[in-house]
Parts: sequence; C-alpha cells; structure tokens
Amino acid sequence: MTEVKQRPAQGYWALALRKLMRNRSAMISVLVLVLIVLSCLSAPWYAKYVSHTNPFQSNLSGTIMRHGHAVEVLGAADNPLKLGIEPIGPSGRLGPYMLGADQQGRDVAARLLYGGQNSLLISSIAAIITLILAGLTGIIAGFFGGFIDAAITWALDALWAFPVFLLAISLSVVLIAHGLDIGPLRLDASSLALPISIIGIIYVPYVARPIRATVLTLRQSEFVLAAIGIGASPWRIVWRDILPNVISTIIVFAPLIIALNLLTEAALSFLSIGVQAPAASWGTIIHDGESLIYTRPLVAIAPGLLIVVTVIALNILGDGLRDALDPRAKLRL
Amino acid sequence: MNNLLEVRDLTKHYTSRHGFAGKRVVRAVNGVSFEIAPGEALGLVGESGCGKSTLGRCIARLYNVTSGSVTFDGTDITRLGGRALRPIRAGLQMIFQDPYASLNPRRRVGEIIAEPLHVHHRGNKAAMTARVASLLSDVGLGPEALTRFPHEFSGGQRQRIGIARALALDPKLIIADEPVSALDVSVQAQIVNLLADLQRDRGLAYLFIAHDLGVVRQIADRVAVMYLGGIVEIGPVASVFGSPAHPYTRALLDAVPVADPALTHRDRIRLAGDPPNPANPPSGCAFHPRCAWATAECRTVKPLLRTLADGRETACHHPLTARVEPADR
Amino acid sequence: MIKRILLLALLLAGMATAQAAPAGYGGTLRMVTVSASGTFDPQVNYTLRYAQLFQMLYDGLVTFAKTGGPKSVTIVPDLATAVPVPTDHGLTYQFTLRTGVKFSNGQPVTTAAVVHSFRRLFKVNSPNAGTWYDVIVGGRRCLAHPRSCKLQGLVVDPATNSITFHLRHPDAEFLDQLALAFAAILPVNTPDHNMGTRPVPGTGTYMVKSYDPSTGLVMVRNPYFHQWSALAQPKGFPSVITYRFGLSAESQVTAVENGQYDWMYEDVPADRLNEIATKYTKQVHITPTNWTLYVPMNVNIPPFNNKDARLAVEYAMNRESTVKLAGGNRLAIPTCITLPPKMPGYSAYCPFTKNPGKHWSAPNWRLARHYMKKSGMIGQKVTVITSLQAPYRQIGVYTQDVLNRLGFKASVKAISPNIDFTYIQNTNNHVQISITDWAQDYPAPSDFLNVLYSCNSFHKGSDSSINISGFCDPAIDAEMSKAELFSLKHPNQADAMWSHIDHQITRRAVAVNLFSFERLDFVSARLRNFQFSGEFFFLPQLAKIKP
Amino acid sequence: MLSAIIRRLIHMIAVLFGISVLVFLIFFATPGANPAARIAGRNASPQTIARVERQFGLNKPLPVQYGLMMKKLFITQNLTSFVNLGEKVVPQVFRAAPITLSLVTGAAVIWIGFAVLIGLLAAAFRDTLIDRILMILSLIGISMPVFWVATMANLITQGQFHHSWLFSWVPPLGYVPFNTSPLGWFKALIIPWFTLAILYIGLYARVLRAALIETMQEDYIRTARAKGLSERQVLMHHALRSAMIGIVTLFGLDFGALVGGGALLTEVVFGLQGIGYLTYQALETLDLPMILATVIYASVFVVMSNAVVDILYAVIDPRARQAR
Repeated sequence: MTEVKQRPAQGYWALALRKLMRNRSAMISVLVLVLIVLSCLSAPWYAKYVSHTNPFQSNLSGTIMRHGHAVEVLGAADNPLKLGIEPIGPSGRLGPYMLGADQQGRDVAARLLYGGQNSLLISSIAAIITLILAGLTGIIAGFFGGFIDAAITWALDALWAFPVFLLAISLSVVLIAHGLDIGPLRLDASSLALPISIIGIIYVPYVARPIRATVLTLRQSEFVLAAIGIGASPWRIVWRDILPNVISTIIVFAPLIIALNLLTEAALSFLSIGVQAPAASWGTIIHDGESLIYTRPLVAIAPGLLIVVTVIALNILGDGLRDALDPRAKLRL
Repeated sequence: MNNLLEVRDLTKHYTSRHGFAGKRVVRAVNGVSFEIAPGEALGLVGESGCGKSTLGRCIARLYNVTSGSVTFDGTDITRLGGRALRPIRAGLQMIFQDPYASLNPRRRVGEIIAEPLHVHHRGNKAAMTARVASLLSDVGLGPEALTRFPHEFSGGQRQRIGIARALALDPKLIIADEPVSALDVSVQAQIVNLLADLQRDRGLAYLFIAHDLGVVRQIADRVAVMYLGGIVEIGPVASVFGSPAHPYTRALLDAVPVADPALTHRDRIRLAGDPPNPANPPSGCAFHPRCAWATAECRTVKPLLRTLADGRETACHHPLTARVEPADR
Repeated sequence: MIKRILLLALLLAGMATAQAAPAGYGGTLRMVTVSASGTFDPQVNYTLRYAQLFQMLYDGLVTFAKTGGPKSVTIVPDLATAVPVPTDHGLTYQFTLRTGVKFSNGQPVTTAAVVHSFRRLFKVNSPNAGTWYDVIVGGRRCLAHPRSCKLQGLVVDPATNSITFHLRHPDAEFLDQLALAFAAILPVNTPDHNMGTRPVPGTGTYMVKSYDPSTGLVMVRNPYFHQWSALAQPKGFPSVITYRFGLSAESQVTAVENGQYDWMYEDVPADRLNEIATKYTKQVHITPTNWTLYVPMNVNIPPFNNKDARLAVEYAMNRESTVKLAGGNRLAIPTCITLPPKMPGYSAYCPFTKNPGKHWSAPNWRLARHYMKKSGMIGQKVTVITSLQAPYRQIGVYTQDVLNRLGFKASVKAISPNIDFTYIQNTNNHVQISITDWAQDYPAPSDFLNVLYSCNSFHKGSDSSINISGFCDPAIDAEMSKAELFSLKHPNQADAMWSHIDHQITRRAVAVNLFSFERLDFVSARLRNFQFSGEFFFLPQLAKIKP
Repeated sequence: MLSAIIRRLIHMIAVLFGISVLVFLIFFATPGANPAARIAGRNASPQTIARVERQFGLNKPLPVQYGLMMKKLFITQNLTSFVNLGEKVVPQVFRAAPITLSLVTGAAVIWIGFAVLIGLLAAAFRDTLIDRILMILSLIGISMPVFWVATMANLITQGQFHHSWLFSWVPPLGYVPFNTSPLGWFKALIIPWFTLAILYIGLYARVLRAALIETMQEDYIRTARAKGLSERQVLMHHALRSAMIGIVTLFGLDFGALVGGGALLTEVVFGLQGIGYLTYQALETLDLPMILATVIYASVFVVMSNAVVDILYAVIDPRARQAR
C-alpha cells in the first residue's frame, strides 16, 4: 500500500480545523467573541466591585458622590421651568456609572454586561433550535419526499412568506401576555424561553431550504444508493450517511444565524416584545435609550456598537467556517 | 430452469418535471427480459443514457419498478419492500461507477466495509473486525486502510474498497455498474482482473454494465446490448461481438478504436447524431433514424427479440448476419 | 400623557386670561397627533382626542362653559334656554329648546331631533347607554330592545319647544352627562347606526369639511352658525382648523418647534422636556388635571386578598420616585387618595407615609416590612401588569422592584396599551396588581369613587369591569348612594361625605394612588390666547393665530 | 406551462390560506384582544358589549367569522377596521403602497448602484488593501441593526446637528407625496433610502464580488482574455453580466419582501406611513381586519416575487431548468 501517504489519518474534521486555524481573520474573530463572552460573564463581578450597584434595582431617589459633591442619580433638569428629569451622565472612568444611568437610575455599563449575557444566550439557543428544526425538516422533506415533502414545503413557504417581524410580533403579543400553556409545559411570560422560541422558529425556512436541497442531492448520491443496496433502513441512512454530510452545512450556518438572531432580538426588543424588564438585553437597552436619546444618547449608542462588533465577528467566523468546511454552503437571508 | 436472476418485461418510467415546461414521462427501461445463471457473467453494453444503469438499479431494487418482474434466486422481489427485501439484498450487491461518490466521505474505510455486516447483524464485533480485515486483503488492501478516510485513497483503491463492501455479505450476484469507467486505463485492468479472480474463486455471478466493449469481452460470458431502454441483441460474447446481428451492435463495435481484423477501415459504420430523447422515442424500431439499413417496416413496426440460428436473440427486422453489406456510400 | 385619558377637568389657577383683541379672527390653526381615534360618531366615540373636537362641532341641551379657568367646569345652557332645577324629588328635568338654531346642513333643530338623538344613543350602542342614560324611564327597555326603543321618559312638545326627562331615580350627575358629546343633538335623519368615518352635521361653530382616519381632518366654519351664547358655543377665532394624523410624538415636537404645527396632542417625550423648557419657555403651558395614576391590587386573589400585604405595598411605594418617572414634580403631584386635588370633595390625606397626615413625605419601610412579615406572604409570586407606554412601563418596573424588596417574587409584564386596559379588568386573567390611571368624565367625585370602587362596577369574567381591585363593600356602596342623593340639594355636605368615603377606601388599601397628572401643552410661537378647559383641555376655537 | 402556473397558483393560495388562518387564530388566542369591549368604549355595560359582539358577528363560531372576514376582504372588499369604524382596509393598503414603493425603489437604486461599484472595485483589486477595506465596510453594513442606524441618523440630522449647515436642509420626519413637491419628496426620503440601503449594499457587494471572482476563472472569460480584451473590458462586459444573474434573483426576493412590508422598522423610525407602518399600527391597536389585510398583501408579494424569480431564473439561465 505504498500509494497511501504515510501520515496520520486525517479526518474531515481535523482537516477543516487546521484550515480554520490558519485563517487569521477568523481567529481574530474568535478572540473577539471570546473576549465579549468573558466580559459578559464577568457581569456579576463588575456590578459588585466596580459599579457597586445592582443593575436590576431601580435607584430613583439615590445620590452618589461625584467631584466631592453628592449628586442625584436622577436629578431635575437645569432649565427655567425645572421641567424634566435627567439621569446622571457618564463618569468616563472605571467606577459607578461609568456610562451613566438609565431612566430607572441603574448603571448602564453593568446592564450592558448583563444584557450581553441575555442577548448572546438568546441568540445562541435560538440558533440551536433553528438549526435543529431546520435540519430535521430539511432532512425529512428531502429524504422521504412525496407527501411529507409537500406538506413540509408548504409549511415552510407559509412561514417564509409570513413577514418575519409580523410573526414575531403576533406570537409575542400572545405569548407575552399570557405565557405559554401547552399541557404540562408552562412557560412564564417573563421567561427567556419565549423570545428564544420565537426567534428560533422564524428563521427555520431560511436554513431548512438549503438543507433540503442538499439532502435531495445526497439522496441521489451513490453512497446513499450503496447503503440502500446493503439493506440499511431509512433511519440508519439518515443517521449514518445523510446527517454527517449535512452537519457541516449546519455548522457553517451557526454563526451566521447567531448573528442574525442578535439583530432580530434587538429589533424585537426595540418593538418592546423581546426580553421583559427588568432583565436586559442589548436590544432592550437600546429601547430604554430611545426615550433618552436627546439627553443621554450613549445609552442607545453603546449597546448598538456592541451588537455591531459581535455581529461582524460572527460573520467573519462564518466566512472562515464556510471556507474550511463547505465552500458551497450559501445562506439566503 | 435454474436461473439465479430472471428479469421479465421490466419497465421503468420516470415522470420528470421541468420547471414551467410541465410533466414528461421518460421510458428509461422499456420491457426488458433476460436471465443470469449462477456463476455466469452477463455484460450489458450501450451508449450512455440508454437505460442500462437504471436497469441495474431496478434489479438491485434501488429504484422501484414500474412494471414487469425481477426474480432473484427463486423469489419474486419486484414488489418486496424494506424489511422483507433485506435478506435478499445480502445475495445481491452493487458496485458503483464513481469511486469518489459511492463512499461516504465522512466515514472511515473500516466502517464503510463493516456497514453491511452491521445492517445484517453478521457476528459480534471481533468477528466483524476480522471479517473486514480479510475482505481488505481479498481486494488487495492492507489493514492500515481501516482507519483512513476515502479521500486519502486513489481511485483504484477506492474502487477496491467498494468491491470489498459488496463482497462483505457473500453475495451470489454482483451488479457492477461501470465499475472501471471512471478509472485510469492502467488501473482499469487491475480492477477487471480482480473482479475476474473473485468470480472464479467465489463462483460469483455478474451483471456487468459497461460502455467499454473491451472490458466486457474480457469478463463476460454473455452480453446484452441495450438501446433506448430496450435490449436489441443478447447472446454469447463470442458470437455477438464476433458477428453482430443488430446494426447498433455493429456500430458500437466499430466505434471501438482498436484494430479489429474482422473489419477493414472502409467497412466501419459510424453512429450518426445523438441518441433520440427517451421522453419522445421514435416510432417502430427505435434505432431506425440512425440505421443505414432502415426500411419502411422499421419505421412503423417495432421489432421483437427473436432467436437466431446460433441461439442468440436480436430485435431487428433485418439482422446483419442474414444479409449482405449495404453498398458503399 | 396617556391616550386612554378622556375628559378631564381641572380648575385652573392663574391662567392668562387676556381677553381677545378684536383683531384675532381668521387664520388656520394646525393641530397634529399620532393617529386617528376611532369612530367619528359623537354618540359613540369615547376619547379625549375627539371630545376636544366635538365640543366645537356639536351642542347638547347643556354644556360645560367653553372658557379657560375655573369657570370651565360649570354647566351652562346650550341648545336649551336655561339649566333647569330638577323637580319631583330630582326625578324630572324640564328644558326649553332654543329656537332659530340650524344644523350645518341647514336643517332646523327641533324637538323631534332631540328625541331622535336620545333614542339613537341606545341604537348605536353608545358606551354609556347602559351606565348613564338608562336612568331615563324606558332606558332599560331600550337597552334590551334598541330597535323598538321608545324612551317613554323623554317627553317633548313641539308647540312649546319643551323637553321633559323623567328619571327612574334621582341622579346628581344627569346634567353632567347631558353636557357631554354623547348627548349631542343630531339631525333627525341621522342614521341609526355607528357613522364610523362619516361625520354627522352638528350645530357647533365649526363643521367637518373632510375626514380621513389615515391622514387627518379639516374643520371650517359652520355657515349656519350664529353665536347664541359665548359661554356655551363661542364664535371662535380661526377660520380653518386642521388636524394632521401620523406623526410620532418625537416628530411632533420638532414640527411645533419649527412652527409647522401650532399644537400637538401627544405629551412631549421626556427627553425633549429640557430642550423645550430651555429654548421655548414661552410656548409651554402647564395645567393640573383631574387625572390619577394608581396601582389597583386585586383584593380577591392572593397575595393581595391579605390586607397586610396591601398595606406593606402602600407604605413601601415611594411616590416621589414615581413622580420622577413621570417627568418630575412639575408634571405630577404625589398623592395617597383617589380624588385629584381639583375635584370637589378632595381633602388631602395620607396615612401611608413616614409622618402620616395630609401629605405624603417619604416611604415608611419600617412599617412596610412589619406588615409584610405579618401578612405571611413573603416569597409569594406576583406579576405586575402594565402597558408598554411611558411612564406606565417604567412605573411597572419600579413597582416590581419595590415588591421584590418587600420579599415577593415579582415579575412585570408589559403589554400593548390597547390590550392592557381591558386585560387588567377581566377576572379571567387573574391580574394581581397593575399600573393604570383614571381621568374624570365630568367633575364629580362619584365619577372616580363610584365608578372605580362600587360593587356595580365589578363584573366577573368581563373585559369591562372597571372596578379592577374587585373591591365591594355594601356599606360603602350605601354611603356613596347617600352622598349622590345629597349632592343634588346640599352640594357642600355631599363633598364632605365624598371626602370621607375617599379616605375610607384609602384606608382599605385597595389601590396605591401615586400621583395626579398635570398637562403640558406645547404650542407654536404664533399661537396666542391659549385657553385650557378643565373639561375639554385646550380649546382650539379660542386660540388666535398671529399671522 | 399552463398546468405549472396553475400548480403554482394553488400552492400560493394554500400558503396564503395558512397564513391567514394563523393570523386569525393568533388574534383570537390573545387575551384582551376581543374588540367588542374596545369598540364599546370604557366602562360600557355588559348589555352594550353583548350587542356590539352581535353586531360585529364576534359571537359566531370562529370558522364562520373567518369565512365572513375573507369574503369581505376579497369578494365584497368592504372589510372595515375594528378601530376606526367605517374605515375600509383595502383602500388603506393601496394608499400606503406608493409610500413603501417610493422608499424601497429609491433604496434599491442606491443599493444596486453602490453594490455594483463596490463589488467591481473589490474584484478588480482582489486581495489588495482596497479589497480588504471595501469588504470590511460591507461587513459593517450587514452588521448594523437597521433601526439603530435609523435612530442614529435621526439623532444626528434632527438633533443637535440639525441647525448646523450640514443638516439644516433635513425636513421633519414624514412622507411628502411626489406630486405635492418632487423636491420635498426627495428630501424627505433621501436619509431613509440610505438607511435602508446600507444592509443590502453590504450584502450585494459581497455576493457580487464572490460571483465575479468565480466567473473570472471560467473558460469563456479566459477565451475573452486570450482574444486580447483588457482586464477591465472583461470584467465590465463579460464577468459582470453573468455575475448579475445571481443578483437578479436575490434582488427579486428582497425587493418583494421589502415592498410587502419588510421595511417596517425603517418606516416606523422615519414616520413614513407605508405598508410596514400600517402593519405596525394595526398590531399596536390589534385591529384584526387591518392586520389580515396587510399580512395577506405582504405575503402575496413575497410569494409572487418567489414565483417571478423562479421564472426569471429559468429564462436567464437555461442550466437552471435542468437543475430544478
């Protein structure tokens, strides 16, 4: 067997990983993402040791010391009519109210970190849901064809044609008002599970379609025919032959969907149907900042910038994964 | 009769949808009958698109059959499905054309070859491992191949892996669907030799699909020539290739770029044009638009297979063996 | 500040009342708001936004004086020649219809039109048909069988132009109810169905020239109008009044600043207050209103079926903090009781504060914790329901914070303002505590206390059950009936009784009253003679436009 | 051909049916959404609410209500709003459509123009610094939440900087019809156009660059080069043309979705009362007839643009006919 090159067996995944590791911009993105995730995870310590406030507790009548004076966290605005209340502005250095306070007198910087936890959690779990659902429906529709395919395609088309925000808004209105009550499953309205499941569902068609197309091709491939010829059961074929070949596509889509979910979560929160107060996400902080935009624009700008950075990093990582794993994978959004 | 495989009037129709062009019925295989005896190798030749691969896959029941019957080892398997088909499949295995596409790129060679054993619950883990190793050595590969991935092998080696997989269940019949056409010429011979050796050692029967007549001549006992979904000539290799009765067989032989003492350059006939669209086959004899000897009868009446004196069968109104050559044009 | 708010009253202190210079007539007044407000039928629409328009388009037999200042909450004769004193122990009201008044389509105002208008209230499902006007004899029957509505209690004599109402029982607020647009007199041929987007002709100073719920409306002078009473229906200054729909509050501020519109309906968003107060100080008008923001607690389900738990919340809530959320103490006045400061029967009282007495000073966390512990409700789950709008949402979040600090496990649900109001009323939704508000329909204490806390206002499983706390005490109900009867003849005594009832209900701690709103109007630089009515708010017809 | 169109139509109707039923069910599953109490007004008596329910057919079984509403929407076309009684919803949709169309068309012109420019430059200067910078800019464009960009744009042009020379021309938010004032129309839309276009500029520039690079490696391009055409000519005349095929299908889908109301956030933030705004408002007020009308309008656009793209694809690229 002189033809076989004498090097350790190179699995598909090992090869892909090596390729990814050599991609400098993808690696920088991973670094940025790790940094963001770690800082968000450090939120409790930040709140305790740096900002010295509980970012989930209203501080409407408190005062803090600044430049040797006691300053109201929410003070009357300085105008002839004494009209309006202004939250304290950014201090500009590490410490309490580094980025200022929001309308409830809470530390914006601490909320950004906590909000990031929620944003990232929602986006990632929703992405997992999307990918699993899309993988399932795409594989089942593509592999079994016939009536099942027709039914799934119809459902996906309906979901696709249903305007994304509308679906999200409609579902949110129902679910947020009442929570979800299906048999033994009881979801409280304030649970993160609601935005997660809403966001998780709306993008299923976007991923299921390309997967279905891939599976349709795989279904005709000779190695699947070979498996049929051996007598393998359909489920065995799906599990052993189809899934391993679809999973790379799914992995390529993962960061892109997470990025998309971050944007969607922000948009939903902007329409005030995402994360419920006092929990925060970057989207809800932008929403809170909306009503302060003329006096304290930073409250809306800062979370927006964090979203942009995270989404860019995820997109670059997605490009890197695609080059490494499945150059043909295309996600139409 | 004690045939291993009997195919009767096998027909396979596809309905294809072409976007906004609407539905079309394609008659890929149209009423084919033949049989294979145990240990016999039947070659199946024809241009690409003539339906020979479809025929092979119908027999292996990778595709559902539209009508007709396939009887394997005394069992009618035409309508058997799923679970009932599984024990039959052990006796009837396939080798595919493209050694790059027929092996799952995400699985190790050991797993690929062991897969049939898993599916049919042949023995425990240890027995399987031993069996896979012996299969590998049977096809000329070393045990180090077990943990490697298909992409690490050359085309010939990959086809050996495919053969090892087909052999795993000790089949009686192997349907080899153009097993060497994707390989380099030098490697082709090795694989053909391997297949011939296996036939001899194990008493395998082959349905050997190819468009390369040379390979068929080398391995097959009998040969069937297919044109546009139907068999136009079938018989022992020597007589069919020696003195083709059907003009199409003759044209195929003439297209082979090897020196053939039986025919002078002047005599060679060439196939004009492309094969007709199977969705819209010509009337009468499907070959008539491309046939130099076509008569009015050929245009209207579909010829049926009939047995000639030497025992072979042909579907031609005017078999070449019974007639003089046409005048030089 | 709030869309839902309707008619409010206020007694205005010290508003500029420079009388009209002769050269104030003419010009176009341009008003702007975010959207249309539902049907334009004056007998059905129940929104402040349109009531403000209806007062210059339609007339009833009587009306609230259309003027700024304290006088604006007094009832004056309009299409009737005089405001009658009820006879027959308060059961009979007799009016005389003014002659020579015509609708904007030229038809004369007749007693037949009066009869038609009152029957029509029932046929078009006027929201108050079953709560206010069914007091007229025959009203109950009309409610049940509107098509054959006869309303026997309304008797007219075309010859003498006399109109007589017979009531089932004395009703101190009957005149108030006649003074609102629901009781507007409409032409005798007005169809007996909700007119939707087609404005009905009226007798007012102005008439609608065009109306489109997606873009806006234009009002011009009514060619048949002549001034019969400056207080009931003043002649009006602008020649044309336009109302544009579809600008967000944020853009409205910019547009008024730039002089593109003269007046905006919506409240100025909190982050623009400093800007307008600094740069446009003279264009800002602030006036108190009879409008309370409160936090009803459901006394029928845990944990607030426990009075100690409710008391804990009362003592813990920092009114000053919630005032900050509403834009500061120029826009909201902290309170502990239901009646707003300018309402008859108001007398300052606050038991739930550091130094109990008349006014709230600071939360009393010592007592709050004491009652919380006593209630045994520590660890109970509570959901605060609020609308998504400012400041309700913010107050909801603050309330949740307070509840958590008390030891509840609180969460907050913010829902669309359009569902919120009906959602919190329906007992099927098991709402424990919510953030809501109430504004007067007319300046009478019963419009707060009777409506919000009587047994009659509580309907199980209905979206319309305005007694959100579900509080029902027959003894207090009886006192309220007595007070209502008294207010017919002895208004001062009645006010004292209402005040007593208000304090009693306050002590039962069925709702945390937080503050009463003040209204901020932001007008263009060219708008003069801004007049604010306690009943109708800004009076567009009295504004003068500097050319 | 005909049967294919019919099949497509049936599929479309099935999809629309599914969507309308979904909207309908969601609406009635929403507690507090029952319009009767809201139509009746605050503190209405139970009798009044019951009468309103009867009058609006809200006491009928859901399938009957669904059927009635569909009949009013499609056949008699006199479906009226639950909120602004008497307001017919279909004309409202048609009134809002030109605003959305103005917004989306302008944005589309901008995004195609910029995307082609950036895509060509990036492909021509492949792997140089210029390419890098352009692609990073495109990535940033893709990564910004559109409502955030819109809010920032408003903050800058309507806020502190409004009185600076740079932005003093910016009109207040809102739409100005073209026939009222073409210049006003342009001024009112220019910032929304760019805001909406940013995402698609980034998206299309990236797609175009990839397609151009792929095409440049194909045989016929090599032939063109061999014929002595300059690199620029090859890029402009041959590669661009074929790369645009992919863009056309992409464009069809995006355009359809945006015209159908996908520009909701942009419309809301800029106060443009197009389809998205109408939908948003209907959802805010839970006006079921209006929601149904806008959703069905939107999905018709999405489904139709899908169909048109499929046809176009088959016409432009004959290879696709086999593949599909």
